[in-house]
Amino acid sequence: MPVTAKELIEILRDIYENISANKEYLTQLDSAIGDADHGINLTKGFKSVMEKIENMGDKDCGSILKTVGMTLVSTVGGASGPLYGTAFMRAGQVVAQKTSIDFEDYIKILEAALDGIKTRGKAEKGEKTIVDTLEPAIEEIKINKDKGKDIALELSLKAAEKGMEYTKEIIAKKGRASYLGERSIGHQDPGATSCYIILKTVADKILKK
Amino acid sequence: MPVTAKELIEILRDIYENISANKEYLTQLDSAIGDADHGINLTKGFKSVMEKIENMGDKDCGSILKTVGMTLVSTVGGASGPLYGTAFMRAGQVVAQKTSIDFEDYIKILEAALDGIKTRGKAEKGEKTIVDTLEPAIEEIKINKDKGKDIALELSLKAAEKGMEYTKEIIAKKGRASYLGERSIGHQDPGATSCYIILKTVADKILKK
Amino acid sequence: MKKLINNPEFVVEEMLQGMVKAYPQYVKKLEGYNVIVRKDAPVKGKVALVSGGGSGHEPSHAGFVGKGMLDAGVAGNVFTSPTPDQIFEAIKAVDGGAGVLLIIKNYTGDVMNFEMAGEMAQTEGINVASVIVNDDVAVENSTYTVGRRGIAGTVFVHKIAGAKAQAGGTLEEVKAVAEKVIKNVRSMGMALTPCIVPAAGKPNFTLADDEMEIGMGIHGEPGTMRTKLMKADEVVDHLMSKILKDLPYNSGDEVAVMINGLGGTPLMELFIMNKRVSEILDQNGIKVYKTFVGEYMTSLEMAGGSITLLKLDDELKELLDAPADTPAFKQL
Amino acid sequence: MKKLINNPEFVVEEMLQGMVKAYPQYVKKLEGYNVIVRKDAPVKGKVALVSGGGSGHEPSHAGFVGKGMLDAGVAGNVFTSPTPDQIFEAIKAVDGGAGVLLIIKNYTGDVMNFEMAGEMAQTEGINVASVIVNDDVAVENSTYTVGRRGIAGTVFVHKIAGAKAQAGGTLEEVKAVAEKVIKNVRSMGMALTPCIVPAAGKPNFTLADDEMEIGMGIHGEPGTMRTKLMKADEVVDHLMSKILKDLPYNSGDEVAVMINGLGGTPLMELFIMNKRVSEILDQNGIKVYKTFVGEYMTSLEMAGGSITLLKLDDELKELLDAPADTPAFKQL
Ligand SMILES: Nc1ncnc2c1ncn2[C@@H]1O[C@H](COP(=O)(O)OP(=O)(O)O)[C@@H](O)[C@H]1O
Ligand SMILES: Nc1ncnc2c1ncn2[C@@H]1O[C@H](COP(=O)(O)OP(=O)(O)O)[C@@H](O)[C@H]1O
Ligand SMILES: [Mg+2]
Ligand SMILES: [Mg+2]
Ligand SMILES: [Mg+2]
Ligand SMILES: [Mg+2]
Repeated sequence: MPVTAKELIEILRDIYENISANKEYLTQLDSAIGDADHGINLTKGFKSVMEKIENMGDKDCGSILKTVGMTLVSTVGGASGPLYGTAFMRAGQVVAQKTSIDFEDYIKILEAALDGIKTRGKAEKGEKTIVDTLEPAIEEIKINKDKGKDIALELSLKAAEKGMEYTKEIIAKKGRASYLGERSIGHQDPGATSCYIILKTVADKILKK
Repeated sequence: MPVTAKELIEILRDIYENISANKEYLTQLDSAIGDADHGINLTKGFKSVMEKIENMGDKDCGSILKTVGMTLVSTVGGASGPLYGTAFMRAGQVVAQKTSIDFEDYIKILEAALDGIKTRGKAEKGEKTIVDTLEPAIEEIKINKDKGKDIALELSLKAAEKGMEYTKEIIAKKGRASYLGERSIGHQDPGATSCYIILKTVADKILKK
Repeated sequence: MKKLINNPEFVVEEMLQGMVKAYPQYVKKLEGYNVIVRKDAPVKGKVALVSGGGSGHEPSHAGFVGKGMLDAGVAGNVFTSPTPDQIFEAIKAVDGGAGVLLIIKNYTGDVMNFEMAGEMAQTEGINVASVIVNDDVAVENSTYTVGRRGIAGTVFVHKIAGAKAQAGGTLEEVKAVAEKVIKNVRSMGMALTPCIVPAAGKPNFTLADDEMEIGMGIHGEPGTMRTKLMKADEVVDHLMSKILKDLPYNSGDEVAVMINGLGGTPLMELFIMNKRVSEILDQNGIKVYKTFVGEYMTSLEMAGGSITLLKLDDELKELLDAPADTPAFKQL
Repeated sequence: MKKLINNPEFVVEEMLQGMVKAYPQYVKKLEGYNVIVRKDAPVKGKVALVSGGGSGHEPSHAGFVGKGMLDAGVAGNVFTSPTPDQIFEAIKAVDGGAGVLLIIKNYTGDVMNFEMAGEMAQTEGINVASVIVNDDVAVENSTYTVGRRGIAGTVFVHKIAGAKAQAGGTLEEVKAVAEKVIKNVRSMGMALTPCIVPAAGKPNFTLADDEMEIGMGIHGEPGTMRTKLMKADEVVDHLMSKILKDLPYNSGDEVAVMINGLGGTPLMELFIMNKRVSEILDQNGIKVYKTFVGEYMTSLEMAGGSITLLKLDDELKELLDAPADTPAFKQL
């Protein structure tokens, strides 16, 4: 770190590729407790994102992230479109005008994203959603940030993974899966999973630097 | 001969039983080139007929046959209802007020029935219908009537059977089967078959006397 | 057989009861008969219109009973023509003294049963006329056969003759305009799946998973060809080519279009069909005056649809546009 | 997959094009958006109504665009909520200065996308309000969950709020009456077969030949129970028992009834359902004010249906009876 605008675009390309590589997997998770479109919708969304930001290397990070958010909102649809879209738009506000993102920025970005998702979706931890991955990740990164970015990132990612896996054990209270009630137990949440994929992609890239 | 009103009712009961015994067969013939209801519809019709005429033994033959016709018309439906219904109503007119039917009457009955069917259905011989059984039967009974009723009836029945079997070889020009065009070839006509069953039932009874 | 029914034997009776319960503002049922008539029948001095046929084609025909369309709909058993006594009762119930027009789809059974009913009514002094609808171009017409089947185009006859009667037309005039519609209306359909007659309990024909039948009739009568599944545009191209050249419809003509679903086809697919229909008409210089998309003449739950074109003149346009208020066809 | 389509990717676009070609007298399409608006939009001084959701529920919602009902219908991909930009365009296109009411079915995706669009419109100075329809009693309501789904009852909201707007009601008044409908409307459905989302190419769930699912949602969401096939009367008894006790509806109440087909169910079966519904209401001393039988909120070609009851007062009756002229809902 810091991450330049060009590097940010590379990270976003990695996100697109990893989501795309997990398209079937995410869709399959969604077919168990939703409507079998999560991987399809997100892949479509991040593909559009790449088309929009490809040549934004000379723009500030705020503009890039805002474009990501707006593109997701207008292409993904369903529940995850507005949620991830809001998350990225809020992230963009945090680094408005900035040409690079440092570690402190990154933590603020995560916080703004979570805040956006919770405001939009009104979900709390433990309701089997994206929040179950993102919130523990943020808690852990904040607790450990004095240990250095690498350790903090690794611990954060572990917490995210644990949160994602915990969604198997709980009843869905938000989103389409909530209609299943008890029957949602035993299935991992697709949104919690895609969120982990995104966080891991970012961490991998930053850790390599 | 002559056939009394009571005997006429017995003949009609035999017709009901023979049609009923051939219900599946007639329906199956209709399923190949029609809508698979001929045996079902006729059985239903003659069953209602029996309920209506059971106690008409003290009535004249004309009234009985007219009741048969009207009952068939109002219960069979489809194409064969009006056709057989008209045939029996016309037959009733031939023997109006009469308490018995002799051989000359029977020939007139057949002629009136055929005329009724042809007027109603506008079919000619060779169009794969009831007419293909009934018309040859009448021609033959008339040609041979001087040889005595037994011989005439037997020759007539043979002609009816031949006519029925000939329907396998021709294209339907009337009724539902006509939509099949060439594809109707190779299938025996259900109406021609039910007509043969009826003629045979009558002949069997008269010959036994 | 997956159906929301109670007993295959009583589907028609129960359906009619449910219909009368739904639409008491429009219709009533003749006690003891499977006949639905206008609530205010007989309408004095108005020519009355009676149609009907086998059940399973809902909303045809009882759904079109009401102001500006039919006075009575007679419901036979599923896919079986109603008997003359039922039709006769309908005629008697709706005759308002100005005569009764029977609108008959061209099937041997229907024609004979309606004709007999007409004769019965004539002997009681009711003035009866009839027309026979034969709009299905899938069946080759010839003087030697029974001719074409009557399908969805029948609904245009109901609408236009109904408007003429409502406007005070005489029996002769109403019959004449009905015949004008018949002369100018052509249809053709296709099916993706069969349907199940409740009493039979099994499909009335079979189609493989990758097959469809072009030109199929509304009782599953065979069509002109059985083919591999085609795209909607290809299907429409084929149906339209048959329809357009039959009348024929020419550049400069104005038409009413009906895209009719057979029961199991989603509205989405009917609209996709209509997109192509409108393109083809456009290419041929034929102007669309009005379009109707929906279920008008169905075959129980059969998947598929039909296209109907009615060539219009000023008289037909005016009558087509006249208001109608029936359960299944409303026009303000 | 047996469908009359061309390309699964373009079904929504082609459907909307076919729809606009069919009904130019009612609607137009916003160029570049999957949005259908009233032909005369924006109607100056009238509160505008915008609804929408995933496609596949036709005629919902674009079929209800017209005088006395909606001003715009926004069509997402099949079973997928439309995105905020689409909804935002709809809002801008129909705002006649008196504000816009968003009628949203209660699905997380719909709620969030419509809310975002509403916020976008607010920042442009358009007065936007919204209501959320949640009539499906199959889903247990609880403060901890997202609550009930919105299904066919939504159409009553369109009708009644639409009549209020047409009559000159303010945004507040239109919203208030929409909420009154929502408070008084309850529905529940069931399915005999699944449906196939074109892009997926295979059924969205499976049901054995002798199984049905009670309480199923309009996207195939699970219901309250999966059972062996039951008779129509038994199915209706079960749905009605859930619906009646939920509000509850009491003796002396007057209701509007909607028997809604899911797409693959013949009208015959819907009428058979209505027969039983009317019997049950009768037994409970509940008066049927008006009944609607047909396809209003479908699930592509899914076989099944839903029952909706709306408890009426004088205001709701008057608005329900007001004229409406849209492709799929007409009232004289
Ligand atoms: N209110 C909410 N807050 C946070 N996440 C949510 C909420 N509702 C749903 N989600 C997430 O969205 C995911 C489903 O996304 P997606 O399949 O794209 O949308 P849809 O359910 O509309 O098809 C769920 O797995 C869940 O993680
Ligand atoms: N115009 C006609 N004249 C004589 N017989 C006819 C005519 N049309 C049909 N039929 C006879 O009716 C039979 C079919 O009867 P049925 O199955 O009861 O009626 P539908 O075809 O209405 O179901 C045919 O096999 C044929 O013999
Ligand atoms: Mg999903
Ligand atoms: Mg038959
Ligand atoms: Mg028949
Ligand atoms: Mg979805």
